Amino acid sequence: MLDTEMVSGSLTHCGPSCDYLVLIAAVPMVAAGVIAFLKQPRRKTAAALSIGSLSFSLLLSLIAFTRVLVDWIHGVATHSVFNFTWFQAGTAHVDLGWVLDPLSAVMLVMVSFVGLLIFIYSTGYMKDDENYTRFFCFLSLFAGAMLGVVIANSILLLFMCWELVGLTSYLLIGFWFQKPAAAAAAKKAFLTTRIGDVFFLLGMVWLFSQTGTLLFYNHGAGSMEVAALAGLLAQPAAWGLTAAGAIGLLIFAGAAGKSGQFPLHVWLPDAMEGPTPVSALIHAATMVAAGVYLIARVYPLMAAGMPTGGTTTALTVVTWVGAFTAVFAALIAVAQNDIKRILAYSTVSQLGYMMAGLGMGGVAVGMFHLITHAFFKALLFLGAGSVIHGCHGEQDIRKMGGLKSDMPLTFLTYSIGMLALCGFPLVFSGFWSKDGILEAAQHWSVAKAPFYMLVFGALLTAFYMTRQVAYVFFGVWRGGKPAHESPKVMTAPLGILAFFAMALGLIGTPAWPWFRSFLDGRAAAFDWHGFMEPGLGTLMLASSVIVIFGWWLSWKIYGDRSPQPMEPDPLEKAAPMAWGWLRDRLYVDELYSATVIAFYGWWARVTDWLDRRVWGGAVAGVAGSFALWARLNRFLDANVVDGGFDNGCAGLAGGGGLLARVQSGRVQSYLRIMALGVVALVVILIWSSRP
Amino acid sequence: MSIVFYVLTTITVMGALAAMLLKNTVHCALALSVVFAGLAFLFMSLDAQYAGWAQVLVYIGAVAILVVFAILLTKGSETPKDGVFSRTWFVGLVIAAGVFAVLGWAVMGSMKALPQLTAVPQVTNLDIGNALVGRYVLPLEIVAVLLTAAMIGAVIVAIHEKEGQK
Amino acid sequence: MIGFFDQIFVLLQHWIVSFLPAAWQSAAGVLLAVVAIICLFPALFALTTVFERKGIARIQNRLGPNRVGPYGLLQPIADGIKSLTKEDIVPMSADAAVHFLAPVVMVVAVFMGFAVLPMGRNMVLVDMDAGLLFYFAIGASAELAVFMAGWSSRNKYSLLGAMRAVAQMISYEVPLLLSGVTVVMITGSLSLTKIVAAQNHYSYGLPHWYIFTPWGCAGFLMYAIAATAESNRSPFDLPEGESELVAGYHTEYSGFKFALFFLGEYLAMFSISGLGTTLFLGGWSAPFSFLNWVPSWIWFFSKLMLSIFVFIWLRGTLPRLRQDQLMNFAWKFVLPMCLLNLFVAAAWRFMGDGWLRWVVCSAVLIAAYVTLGWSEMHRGKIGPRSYRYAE
Amino acid sequence: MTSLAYYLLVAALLFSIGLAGALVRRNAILVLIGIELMLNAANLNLIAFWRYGPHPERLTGMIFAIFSIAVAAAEAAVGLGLVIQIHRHAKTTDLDAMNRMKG
Repeated sequence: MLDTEMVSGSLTHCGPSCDYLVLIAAVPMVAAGVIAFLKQPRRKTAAALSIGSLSFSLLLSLIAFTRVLVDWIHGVATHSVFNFTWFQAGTAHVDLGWVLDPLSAVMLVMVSFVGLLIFIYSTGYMKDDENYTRFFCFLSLFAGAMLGVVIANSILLLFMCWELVGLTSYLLIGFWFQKPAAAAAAKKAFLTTRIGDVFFLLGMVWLFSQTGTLLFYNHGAGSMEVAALAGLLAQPAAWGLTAAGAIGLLIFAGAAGKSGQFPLHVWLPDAMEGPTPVSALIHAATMVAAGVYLIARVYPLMAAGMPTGGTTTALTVVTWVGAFTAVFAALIAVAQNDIKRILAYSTVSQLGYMMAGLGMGGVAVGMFHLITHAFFKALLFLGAGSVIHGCHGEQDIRKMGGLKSDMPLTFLTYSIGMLALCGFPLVFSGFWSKDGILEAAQHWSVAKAPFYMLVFGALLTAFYMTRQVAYVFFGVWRGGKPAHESPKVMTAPLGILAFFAMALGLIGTPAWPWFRSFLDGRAAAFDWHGFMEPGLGTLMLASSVIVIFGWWLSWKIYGDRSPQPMEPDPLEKAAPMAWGWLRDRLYVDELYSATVIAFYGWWARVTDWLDRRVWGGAVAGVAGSFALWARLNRFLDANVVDGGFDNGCAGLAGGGGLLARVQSGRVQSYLRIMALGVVALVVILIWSSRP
Repeated sequence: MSIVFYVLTTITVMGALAAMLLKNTVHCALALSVVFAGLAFLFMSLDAQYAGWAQVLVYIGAVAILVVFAILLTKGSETPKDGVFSRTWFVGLVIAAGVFAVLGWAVMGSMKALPQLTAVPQVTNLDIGNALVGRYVLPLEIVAVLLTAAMIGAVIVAIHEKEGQK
Repeated sequence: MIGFFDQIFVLLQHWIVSFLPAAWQSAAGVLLAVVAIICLFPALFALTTVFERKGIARIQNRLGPNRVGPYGLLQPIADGIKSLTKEDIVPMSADAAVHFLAPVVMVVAVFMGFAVLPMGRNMVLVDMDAGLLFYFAIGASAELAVFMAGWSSRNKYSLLGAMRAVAQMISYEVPLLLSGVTVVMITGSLSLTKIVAAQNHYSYGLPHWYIFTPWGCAGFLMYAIAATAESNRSPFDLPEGESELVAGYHTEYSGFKFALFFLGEYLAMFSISGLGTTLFLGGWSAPFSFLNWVPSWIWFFSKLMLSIFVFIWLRGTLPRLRQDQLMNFAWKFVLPMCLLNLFVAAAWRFMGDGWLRWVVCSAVLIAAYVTLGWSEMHRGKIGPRSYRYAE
Repeated sequence: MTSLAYYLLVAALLFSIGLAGALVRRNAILVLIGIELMLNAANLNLIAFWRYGPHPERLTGMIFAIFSIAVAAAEAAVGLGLVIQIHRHAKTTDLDAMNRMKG
C-alpha cells in the first residue's frame, strides 16, 4: 500500500551537523573556476582538476550517505539542516541553507557517481577536440550546480543552482557553436527551459509571500512544514485549487520545462547536437532528473491536504501530464532514425513515467525509477557515444549495422542497458522500478486510463529499442569506413554502469522494499510475502508478457535483415502517413512555430506597430504640439505682444508728440493755457452753483 | 461813488495799460511804478494805511528799481527790432478778454450778495503789530525764511557771471 | 507866556483859519501848514548853501563867497536868479517826458517827507500813526527819481552816476531802516510824536534821549552814516563826484531843473537830519530840564542846524570813498552792526533798569565794533580796489 | 461810498490787463511786470474783501495782503535774476526765442 504519512513530522536535528555539505557543491564549482583560467593546451591539468574535484565530492557524498544510512539503521530519519541568513534588507532577510536527508543523500551519491563515470568517459571521447579544457570547465560547473540543486534547503538557493544548471546545459549543448544547428539547439533549450523557469519563479515568489520563509525545513518554520502548509491550505486560489496546489503546479511547470515534459519537451531531442557525454550527463542522468527531484522535494506541498488514499488536484495533473508524455514520446521514438534522438525521446518517455510515478505512487516510487533510469540511460547514451566514436561521427542508424562483431564490448553493455530500459523481468532494475509505477497506477483511485497508457508505453519502449539495436548491431555494415571498438577508458565506465543497471533493481523489489523504507525512514524487512500483494503477481506477469511481445514484434519486423541505407522503414511502407507524422515528431515543432512563434512574431509586429505608430505617433504628436505651440508662440509674440507693444508705444509716442507740441517751451503759451484753465474752472464753478 | 476812487482807478488803469502797451520798456517800468502808487492810494482809500505805505515802500522802493535794473542789464532799453508783441498776440488778447468777461460776470452776478459798506474799521498799527506777532507769527517766520532764501537764490543765480567773466 | 511862544505858530494857524467857514477850516489849516513848510525850508536851503560854502572855505583856509551882500550873505539870491535865468538845455536824444519828470518827482518826494516830522510840541503837519513807515516809503521813491534823471539824459556818465547813486542809496536804506526799527522797538510805536514824547522826560536834569543809551548811541552813529550816504553827501558823494563823473546824474540838467535837483538834495539832507533828531536827539525836547522854558521848535531847528554843520564839516574833512569800499562798508560793517543793535535793544528792553544792562549792552557793542572794525581794517577790505569794471 | 463790486471790477480789470500784457508782450521782463500787476490786483481784492468783510478787526485780509506783498517782492527778485541769467547766456530776452525747454 502506499504509505503517505510524512517523514518530516519529527524533524530531528540529531546526527552530525551538515555544514560540510556545501563542499560537495562548492569544490566542483571552484575547480570550474580554476579551469576557466587555464590555457587551452593545459588539457591534462583541466581533466585532472575536474575529475579530482568530482571524486572528492563523491567521497563526501558517500560519507554523508553512510552517515544517513547509519542513522537510518538506528531507526532515526536524519534531517539535519544548516540555515543561515544570506543578507538582511530592513526587516526582510534572505535565508539560504542545505539539508541532508535520505532523498538528498541518495541523489548526491547518484549524481556524483554517474558524473564521475561520464567525466572519465569524456576524457576519451573528447580527446581530439581542441576545446578540451573549456569542455571540462563547463562539465565541472554543471556538476557543482547540480549538486547545489540537490543539497539546497532554501528554494532560492535551489532556484539559483537550477538557473546555473540551465546555463551550463546551454553552454554544453552549444559547445560546438561553429555548427549553426548546435547554436540554434542551445538557444532553443535555453528558451524553453526559461519558460518553465518563469513559472517556477512565480511559484517560488508566491510561496515565499504566503509562508514568509524561503527555507524548506527550518525547525518547524520551513515552508514545507506543517504550520506553513496549513496556512497555504487555508488560502483558496483560482479554479478550486488551494494555494498549496496552485504553487505546486507552478513549480511543476518549471520542472516540466527542465525535465522535458509534454508541452516543453521540444528542446530535448534537439539538445543531441551537443557532445554525447553531455547528452548522457545532462539529458539522461542529472539535469532532467533535477525536475523530478524538485517535485520530490516539494512533494509535501503538492500533497498537502491529500485525504488518505485520495489524491490532490496537483498530483493528478502531474500524473496525467507524465502519462501522456510517456506515450507521446514513445510513439515518436519509434519513427526516429538518429541513434541519439531515439534515446532522447526514450528519456522523455521515461521522465513521463517518473512524473506519473510521483503523481500516483509518491516520492519513493518516482525516485526509485529515477535512480535506475539514470544508470541504464547513461549506459545507453555512452554506448551510443562509443558507437558514434567507432563510426567516425556517423549518427544515422540506417547507415550502420552489423556492429556486434566489430564492437562486441559496446554491443554487450548496450544490450544490457536496452534490456534494463525495456524492463526485462526479474534480472534488470528497469523492470522493478517500472513495475512499482505500474502498481501505483493500477491502484490509482482517480482513473484507470494512466495505467493503460503506461502499459502501452512500455510496449512501445520495448519495440523501438529492439528496432534500434537491430538496425545498429545486427544486419550488415552499411556505413563508409568500417567501425572500430572504443578504447578502454570509454568501455570501462560502460561495464560499471552495466553492472549497476542490473544490480540496482534488487533494492526496490516488493520483497525487500529497501529503497522505499530508506526514503521514508522506516526499517526495511526482507520477507517474501511482499510478492503476495493482491494483484501484484498478475501485474508482474502482465508487464513481462508485454515486454516480450514488444521484442518479438520488433524483431519480426526488423530482425537480422539489413535494409538498404536509405531504404524506407518497413513500418513506413505499412503506414506511410502515420510513419511520416511520427518521423516529423507529430509536428509539435511546426505547431509551436505556427502558434507560439507566429503569435510571437505577430505580437512583435504588433508591439513594433504599437511602438512606432501609437507611441511614436504620440511622441510625434507631442513634439508636433510643441512645435505648433512654439509657432503659435512666435506668432503671438510677433503680432500680439510685439505688435501690440510696438503699436502701443507708437500710439503713446504719437500722443506724447501731440502733447509735446503743447510743451512748446514758450512761457506765454503755458500762461495762455493756464488762463484758459482758470476761465473754464470759474465758468464751471459758477454754472454748477447757480440756484 | 467818491471822486477819489474814480481818479485813482483811472490813474491805475491808465498806468497799467501804459505799462503793457508802451514800446519803451523803461517807460513801461515807470508806468508800473505809477500803477503801484495808484494801488497804494486805493489801499488807503480802503483805510489800509499800513498796507498802502508798505506797498509803496516795497514796490516803488524796491521792485520798481529792480525791474529797471533788470531792464538795463538786459539791454532792454533799446527798442526791439521786430515788433513788441509776440506773433500770436491776438490769441492772448482774446484769452485775457475772456478772463475779464468771466470775472466781471462773476462779480456782476453776485453784486447783490456782496456785503455793503460797513463802519470804518478802527485799526491801529499796534493791532497790526500784535496780529503779526500773535496770531500770524508762523506765516511771519515762514515769509522771513522765504525772503532770505529768495535773496540767497537771486544772488546765486546772478553771481555766476562774476567768475565766468574774470 | 512860555507856552505862547512855544505854540506861537499853532495859534497863528488857528487864528488865520478861523476866518474861513467851518467846513473848510481843517483843509485850510493843513494847506496853511504846507505853505509854511514850502516857504521855510527853501529859505533854510538858501541859507545853508552860503553857510556851507563859507564853512568849507574856512576849513580849506580860504574866505568863501564874500562879494554879494555883507560877508556874502546874499549869495543865495544871486544863485537863485542865476539858475532862473540860465537857459534850460534838454539834450536832443534825451527822453523828454522822463527828463522833465525826474526833478519834479525828486522834489515832491522830498517835500512829502516833512509832513510827518514833529517840529515842535504839537507842531506836526500830519500826526500819522505809521509816521516812520510813511517817511521811509517816501524816501524809497526818491531813488526812482534819481534813476529817471540819470537814464533819461541818455548820457553814459549820467547813467553811470545814476546807477551808482541808486546802488548806494539802496545799500544804505537797509541800515537806515534798521536803526529806525530799534527806536520803534523801544518806544513801541511808529508815530514820531510818540517817539519824541518817549524821550521827553528827564532824570537828574539829564534828558532821556535815546542817544544817551548804548544802543541809542550806536544806532545814532549808524543812522548818521546811512543818512550821509542816503543824501549822497560828503564821504559818500561819489555820484556827483565832480572830479570823475562831471556832475553825476544831473549833468544834463541846467537852469531851473538843476536848481530843483540842488534844492531836492538839500531838502533831503534837512529831512533826514530832522528824522535823526526826532529819533535819537529827542526831537523838540530841551537838553536840560531847566531849559524847558525855551520854545520846543527852537530846539528842533537848533539840533537840525547842528546836524547840517556836521554834514558840512564831514564834507570838508573826509576823503571820498571808492564805490566798492562804500558797498563793502555798507554790507559788511554797518548792516551787521545795525542787526546787532536790534538784539542789544531787545536785551536792553527786557533786562529792566539798573546798571547791569548798561554794562552788558555797551560791552557787547564795543566788542562788536572792535572786532568788525578790526577785521575790516586788518583784511584790507578798504585796501586796494577789488571790484570789476561795469560792463 | 464805492461798494465792493466796483473795487472787484477794478481788480478784475487790472488782472486781465496784467494777463494780457503777460500773454502778448515779447520781452520777458514785461511778462514779469504783467505778473506783478496780476499779483497787485489780487492784493487789491484781498484788501477790498477785508475792508467790506464782516470782521475787519481780525485783520486777516490786510495781513494776507502784506505777506503777499513780501512774497511778490521775493518772486520779482528771483524772476528778474533768472531773466538776467538767461539774457547773459542766450543774449536775448525774447520769450519766443527761449524755447529750449521744448518737449
